[in-house]
Amino acid sequence: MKGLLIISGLGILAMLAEIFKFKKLLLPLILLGIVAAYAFNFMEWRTGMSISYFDNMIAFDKPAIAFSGIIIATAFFWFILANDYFEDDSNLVDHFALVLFALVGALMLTAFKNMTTLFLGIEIMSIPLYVLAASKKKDFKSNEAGFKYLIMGSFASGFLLFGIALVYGATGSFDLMKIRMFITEHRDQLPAFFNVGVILMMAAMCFKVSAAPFHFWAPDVYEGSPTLITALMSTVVKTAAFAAFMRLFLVGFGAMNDLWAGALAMIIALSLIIANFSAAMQSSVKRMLAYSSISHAAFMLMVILANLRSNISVDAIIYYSLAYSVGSISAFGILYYVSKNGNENFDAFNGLGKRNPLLALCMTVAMLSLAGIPITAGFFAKYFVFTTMIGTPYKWLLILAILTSAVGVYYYLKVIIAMYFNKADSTNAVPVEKLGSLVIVLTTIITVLMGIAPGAIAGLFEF
Amino acid sequence: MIKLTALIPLFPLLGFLINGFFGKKMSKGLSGTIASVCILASFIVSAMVFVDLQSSTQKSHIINLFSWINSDTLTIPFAFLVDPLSAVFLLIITGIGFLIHVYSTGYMHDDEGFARFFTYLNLFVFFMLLLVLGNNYLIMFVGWEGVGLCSYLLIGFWFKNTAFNDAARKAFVMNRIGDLGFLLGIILIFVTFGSISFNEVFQKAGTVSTPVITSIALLLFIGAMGKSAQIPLYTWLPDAMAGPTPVSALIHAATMVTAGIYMVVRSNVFYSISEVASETVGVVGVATALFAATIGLFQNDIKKILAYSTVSQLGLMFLGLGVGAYSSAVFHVTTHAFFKALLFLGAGSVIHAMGGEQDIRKMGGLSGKIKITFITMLLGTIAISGIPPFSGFFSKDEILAHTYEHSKVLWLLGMIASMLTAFYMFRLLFLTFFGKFRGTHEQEHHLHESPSSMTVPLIVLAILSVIGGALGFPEFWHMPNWMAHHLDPIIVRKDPSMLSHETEWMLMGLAVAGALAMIWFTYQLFIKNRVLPAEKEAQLKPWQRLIYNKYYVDELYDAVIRKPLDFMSTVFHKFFDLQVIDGIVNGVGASVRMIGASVRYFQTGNIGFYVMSMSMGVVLIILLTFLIK
Amino acid sequence: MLNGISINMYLMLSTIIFIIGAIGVMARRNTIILFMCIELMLNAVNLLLVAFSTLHGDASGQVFVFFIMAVAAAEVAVGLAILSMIYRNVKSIDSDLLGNLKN
Amino acid sequence: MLTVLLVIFPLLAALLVFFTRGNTSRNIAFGFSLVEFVISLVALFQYKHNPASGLLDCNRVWVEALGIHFSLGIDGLSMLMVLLTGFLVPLIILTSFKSTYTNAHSFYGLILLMQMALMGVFVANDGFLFYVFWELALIPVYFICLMWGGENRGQITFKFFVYTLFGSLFMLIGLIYLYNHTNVEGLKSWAVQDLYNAGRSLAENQQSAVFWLIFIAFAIKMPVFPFHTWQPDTYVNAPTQGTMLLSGIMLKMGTFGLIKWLLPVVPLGLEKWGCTAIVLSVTGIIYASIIAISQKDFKRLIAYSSIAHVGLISAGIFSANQQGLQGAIMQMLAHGVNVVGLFFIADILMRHTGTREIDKLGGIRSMNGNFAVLFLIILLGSVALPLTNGFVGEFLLINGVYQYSAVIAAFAGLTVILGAVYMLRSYQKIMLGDRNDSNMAFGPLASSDKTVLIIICITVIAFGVYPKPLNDIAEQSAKQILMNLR
Amino acid sequence: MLGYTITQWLFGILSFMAIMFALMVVFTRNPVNSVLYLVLTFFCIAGHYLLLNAQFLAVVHIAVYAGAIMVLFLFVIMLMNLNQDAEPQKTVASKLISGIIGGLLLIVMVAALRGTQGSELVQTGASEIGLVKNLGKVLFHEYLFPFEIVSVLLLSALVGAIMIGKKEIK
Repeated sequence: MKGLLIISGLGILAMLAEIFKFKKLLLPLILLGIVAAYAFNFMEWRTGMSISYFDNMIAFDKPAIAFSGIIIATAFFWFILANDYFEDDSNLVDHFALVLFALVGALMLTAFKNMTTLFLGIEIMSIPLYVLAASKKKDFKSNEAGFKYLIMGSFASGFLLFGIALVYGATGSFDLMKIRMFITEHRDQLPAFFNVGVILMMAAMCFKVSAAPFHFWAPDVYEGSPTLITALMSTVVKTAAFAAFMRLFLVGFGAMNDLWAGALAMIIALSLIIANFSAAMQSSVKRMLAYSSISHAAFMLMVILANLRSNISVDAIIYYSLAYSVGSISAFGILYYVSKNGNENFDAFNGLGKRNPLLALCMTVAMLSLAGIPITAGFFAKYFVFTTMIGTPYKWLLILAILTSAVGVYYYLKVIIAMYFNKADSTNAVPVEKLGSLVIVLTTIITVLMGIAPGAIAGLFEF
Repeated sequence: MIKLTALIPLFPLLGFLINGFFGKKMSKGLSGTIASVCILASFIVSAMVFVDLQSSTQKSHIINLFSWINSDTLTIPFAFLVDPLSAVFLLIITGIGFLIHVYSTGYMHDDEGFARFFTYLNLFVFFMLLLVLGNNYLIMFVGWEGVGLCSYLLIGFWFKNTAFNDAARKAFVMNRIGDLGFLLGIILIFVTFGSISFNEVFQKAGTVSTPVITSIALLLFIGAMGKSAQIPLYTWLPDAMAGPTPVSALIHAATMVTAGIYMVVRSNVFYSISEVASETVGVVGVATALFAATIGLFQNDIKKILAYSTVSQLGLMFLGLGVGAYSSAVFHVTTHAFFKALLFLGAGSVIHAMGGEQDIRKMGGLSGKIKITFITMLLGTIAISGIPPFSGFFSKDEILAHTYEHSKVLWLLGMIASMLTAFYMFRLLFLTFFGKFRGTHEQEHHLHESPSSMTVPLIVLAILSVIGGALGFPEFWHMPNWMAHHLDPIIVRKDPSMLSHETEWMLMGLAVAGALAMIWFTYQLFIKNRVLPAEKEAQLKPWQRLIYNKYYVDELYDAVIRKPLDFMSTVFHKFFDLQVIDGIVNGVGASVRMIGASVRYFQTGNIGFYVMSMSMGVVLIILLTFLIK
Repeated sequence: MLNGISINMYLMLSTIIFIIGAIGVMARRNTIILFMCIELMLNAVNLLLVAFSTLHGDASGQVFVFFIMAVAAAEVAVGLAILSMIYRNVKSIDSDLLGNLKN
Repeated sequence: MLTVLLVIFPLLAALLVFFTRGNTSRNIAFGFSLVEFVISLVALFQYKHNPASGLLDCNRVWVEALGIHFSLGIDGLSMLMVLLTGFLVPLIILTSFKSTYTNAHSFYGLILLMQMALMGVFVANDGFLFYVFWELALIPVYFICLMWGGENRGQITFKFFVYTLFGSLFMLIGLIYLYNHTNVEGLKSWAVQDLYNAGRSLAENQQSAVFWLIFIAFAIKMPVFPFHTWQPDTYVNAPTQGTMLLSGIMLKMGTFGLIKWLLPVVPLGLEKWGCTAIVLSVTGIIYASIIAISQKDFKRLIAYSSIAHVGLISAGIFSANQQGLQGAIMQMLAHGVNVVGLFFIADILMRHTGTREIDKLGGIRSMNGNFAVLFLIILLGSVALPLTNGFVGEFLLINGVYQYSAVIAAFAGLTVILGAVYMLRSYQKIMLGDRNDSNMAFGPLASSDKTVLIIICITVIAFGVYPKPLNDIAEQSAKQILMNLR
Repeated sequence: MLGYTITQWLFGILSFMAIMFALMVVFTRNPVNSVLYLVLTFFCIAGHYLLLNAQFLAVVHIAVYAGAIMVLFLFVIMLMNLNQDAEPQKTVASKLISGIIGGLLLIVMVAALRGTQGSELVQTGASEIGLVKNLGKVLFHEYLFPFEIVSVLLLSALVGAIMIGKKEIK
């Protein structure tokens, strides 16, 4: 909770920076603030009991803290990456403010206990992102991205709200716990429109985590937005959305799983197929990563699906989102440096093995991790998913997952092949700014560490 | 002394190693001497072993060297077995081997691969000794394949000549076909008896059902077919004449090709139990004998003729085995080793004299020029044609007698075969040594007798092939049939000849008469009215042409086996592998692209469409969850 | 003074309006109208919420409506800003022009 | 402890090598690999004399929550495999002395990494650990092929990578499935023995499922017909050392896996599907041998021949009897050595004459007799002539298969003939006859090349004449495996 | 009248008008007109609020939507002077499809909603819940946190709008 307050405070501070002229100081301050937030977060973790605030509007229990920990850490890395991105930009502070506000929304999503906070969290997270996506004013792609995101986002939240309304109508409350209780008590005399409500909310959440068939915005928006914003979307936003999804459907509607599990399975299957197969066709790395993020979403959804039976999968999904966030932060970071000249296609990576071996190595690790190959974090992530899935009746999904992830290997390898095999058209080295490379190396190391000693993370959470 | 048996193969191995590693650096004389001396040494040792064996009452001695392959119940020691049979073969191999080594020192003298030649030759002797010494089938198999290898190396000795290499390869592969049969036989033996060492197996042989024994015997016989060039695996032997003549003499006449006979005699237990098997052996044998003999009639290459005669003689031996005349077969092996080696070496000497010419149409009237060769070869020819009292007569007669007793038909065929032998051998003799010289001039005044290193072995062999018959006089002459007695311990089923003396005499008479008739006929043909073999194939009558072309068997095999194999290979590779299987694999990749493309198509970029599909998604989900159930 | 309107009526009504809004978003090209249609959808939701809150006699439904309004306002503000930016760049607000990012 | 050293040492060595440059890295790598070989010899000594000593085993917790242990151990089978790896890697490095590679340091580093992974695969006693090493082994060789391979290495190595990875994912599922059925006083466990028990506790149809899940992975790795199509291209395109690693050692991962991780796990599945597997393998033997006959490129020919050999091995394994298993183990060793030798010969030909086209070559024997002899010996080893190392294995294998079914054995035996056909044919065309183009020269061998070839030839003959030392171990481990099967 | 209470009459009429105007919003070509129709729809909905005893909400509704948001819309439209009918339309086909999909959605949802205990009447008893006092209590008591956090939302909207809107400073 303190973390959340600190971050929102930082947002305000950022806006003051313009006025009181301490732009230069801003980034260090923000980083400090984030570290502080993380520290508080961690303390709350140590104290262990889950405290709920404002009669149960929001409560930081262990999963919430874990997720927000991931989000804050990612944000930390993101800001370091971002430091040279905006330095020429006049709207530095606005950007930072918006990102911080978005973070506030994300943190709310990890901890909401009430439909209100869910809804507000989503909007607080999204609206700044609409703007950020469109933030390259002169770049029409960026405009389009922002606009698409906005329109479809609001459309989706329309469905979300309708769902909330129906659920409210059926249960007479917005409070997650009350709803859960109500469901468990009068399971049989629930009106039919309650189910509709649940389904509509699932659709909306699927939109947020960009699962097919609600994924259409993702590739376009990811491609159109500035690279770093894309990085933000694919890490922070996704993690938050998943935290929300999990909380909503496992805590809120967990008792109703027979209602939505089947549909979710279908959604997962569709996402796996669409994402991997179209990713295989992309020529732009950024877009490829967008599709890959969809397929990873499908994997995480699998955990939610499986969670109905097994218990270890809460840390499974946390581990997964951590692995994914770390991996894609470094991937996008590298992409950001490689595509400085505006070329975001695979051939931008040609001969990177020679031009900048360090970047190439890190990218390799990132790709292997995303592809789920030992000894990287991604492998254990996939492994957890498999272990959780194998007990469920959805074994066919497992097989599908394997088939598609073989396809996945295909497009991740394309990058590696480009780096080590293809001749570079321009032999000039890729300049990397110090802090940036620091982040990339750090994330790489974390990826490998998580692959070697997953216990360090996986063992952490006992719920 | 018997304990020293291990030395017998050791000496040739030693020679092999010495020549192999230092042959290039040594002078030809030295390396030749070393090689010959090694063989001589092992000949002496085997002679001593032989004597010991004679004197000792115990007839089979096992010398264990080390345990070779163990797999729990299957234990294969590297062990030797000395018993009358192996003793005989030891003597033949080392003895004739030694003579041929000596001969080769002269014959190969101008060849730059001199050392290499003796290396191979020693290696061959080593493996041959392993073959006959082995105490179990697998050691025998080791020697078996080893000699195959050496024959491969020696046939392709002049490795620059592609035809020779092809011949060598053919020999090896055909042998391998046989070897597979042999190997499976061995395995079956193991599976049946739980062991593969001779004594145990033969003791248990009685306890096993006949069909199994039959299959064992047949599988083994396949091996024999390959090695001893029986139908259908005989075609490699004539081609094998590509090798240097001493090789033909040693490997492809005296020793290696008789390995099949050795093996059958060794496992005579099986054959005497299984009627079917022994019948097969006999029939195949006689068929080969006739077939090869007929081919021999029209050959013009001096070595080819001898080769076919070898095939047919081997056929005769198998006939003998088939009718259960094991000792006679071994007897014939021995005598055949004498005179066939003699003939080959003689032929070699002729070729030597003719400066490499092998076509008998280009020879003639050599009798005057190269006397020793002529006389020795004459003796050899008489011996092989079965004229008493030469060695060939006795061995052949013994076989035929047993055959007669066994079945008249086989006897008749065998008879014909041996008469044909007489014909083509004398044809060879007459065309080569009589009449007037038909070669070129430089050949004519190049003619000269070979050096003593070559002639001495000829003489020795000639003597042997004259008196060799003494090893086995017919019983009814009331003289000791030494061979029969000697091999007595290892042969289970003995059927003392039931024939009355009259019949025996009659058979002998017939045989001799037939042979003489043939000789007379040949004499008429080639000496009196100087008929010469046709220069060109075109002049032959169709049936002659058929025979002249060896019944087109090679072509047949080519069409039935080699070409289809190559064809299949190409088809499998080009079509099946690259198109079908790999096609499927790549097809997966292609389908990925296809699906990708089609899925991609939905990403139109149009907001309206996106929204539509989202709503459609909602519709579907709701349908899925409610209206379905 | 008033009584007796079954909740189903309100359900139907708001559903209908909601879907009209949705159809509008699908069917129109003028981006401003897209926004308006979304507003329509939100209003349908509001109506439903109010109806339910009266049904349950619980004010929180109506409170929620305030938040929806706030959010709607915010969205519209941002949306129109982006829209005007787009208009500045391409002198048009035709949604079908926004189709460069695809496949 | 010793086992850990076996695994860790190459890793450290690799890291060290990455920081060197040029020839030094080559020499250092060679030195390290020799040390590793010595270590494996020490392990052998330990195994022979006091196997009970804890030196050979190691068991530390890796991931507590998931029951994953870092547990290594050496039994007879893995001992032999370790020995093979330890013996081959120095040779392989030595073969590269005459060919220069760009970024040598990463090249040799990767080779050592590869060795680490291979060692791990062979000594892992924990299902999960096994899988991890299994995947790890893929990465270095992938890069070796990708960065130093031939013409269109791009998509070929790619195909190889995806294909094998695809297979191993199935294996992962199979293993996890087993893992979920383990129950050691209430806890799940990855320990090999527990997995065995879990597998045996399954019903037949479950076992069949697991059988296929796991078999696919190994079948692709070995490769068994019809999963083999990645192999020839990969072998041809990879750099020689890569090919040697692939064919000499990595291939054995598959067969090793069959023996240790498939047979004992699903006895019922084996009963049900073993026959199918054998038929596939034997089909592979004949199919590959026939294809090999018409190959133009010598390297490709060897590739196909290796498919044939592996087919025989797996057939022997699935026949699941003493002779079959023991033969398989022996043949794994022999094939490892011989195939490395053959590929090296292909490499030498390439270096001296600039081509591997069988038809373009010829008459080399007249130019370099020693080379011809060495070549011949290795060739004889690979056609399994008695008194060469190839024979022991092949005899036992055919023997084992025969006990399973005489007919199948007869077909499997065709390898004896066909092998001779294509091998001798290629030998004749390459070495014998007269040279095709007169200007083709074939100088004397470099000393390093000669050393390698001679060492290989010595092993070929030595272990053909006196296989006992290895054979005893193989016999023991085969017995143990059978014990596990019952 | 006709067995319907006045309320029901009002409800019927308001609903009818609301739906009509909503349709007009979607189907009129001229943006300005559809804005106006939208305003009318809002009025109808406000009427519904009144009907439901949500007086305060009704007022706020008019104020915010009709007063603020719609004016904003109009403002933008005028800014871009789009008030002509000749604006590009979607093809008939796509309109048709969207209609169909909308129809499907309607059918499905209605079908799904049908199963409700139909005759459950909207309680009119606690008529004071819609009053400011009451709402205020709820809002500042239970919903304090959302209320506060909305400020962040509005703030970010503000910042965003400005950032997007303002000219690049060269």
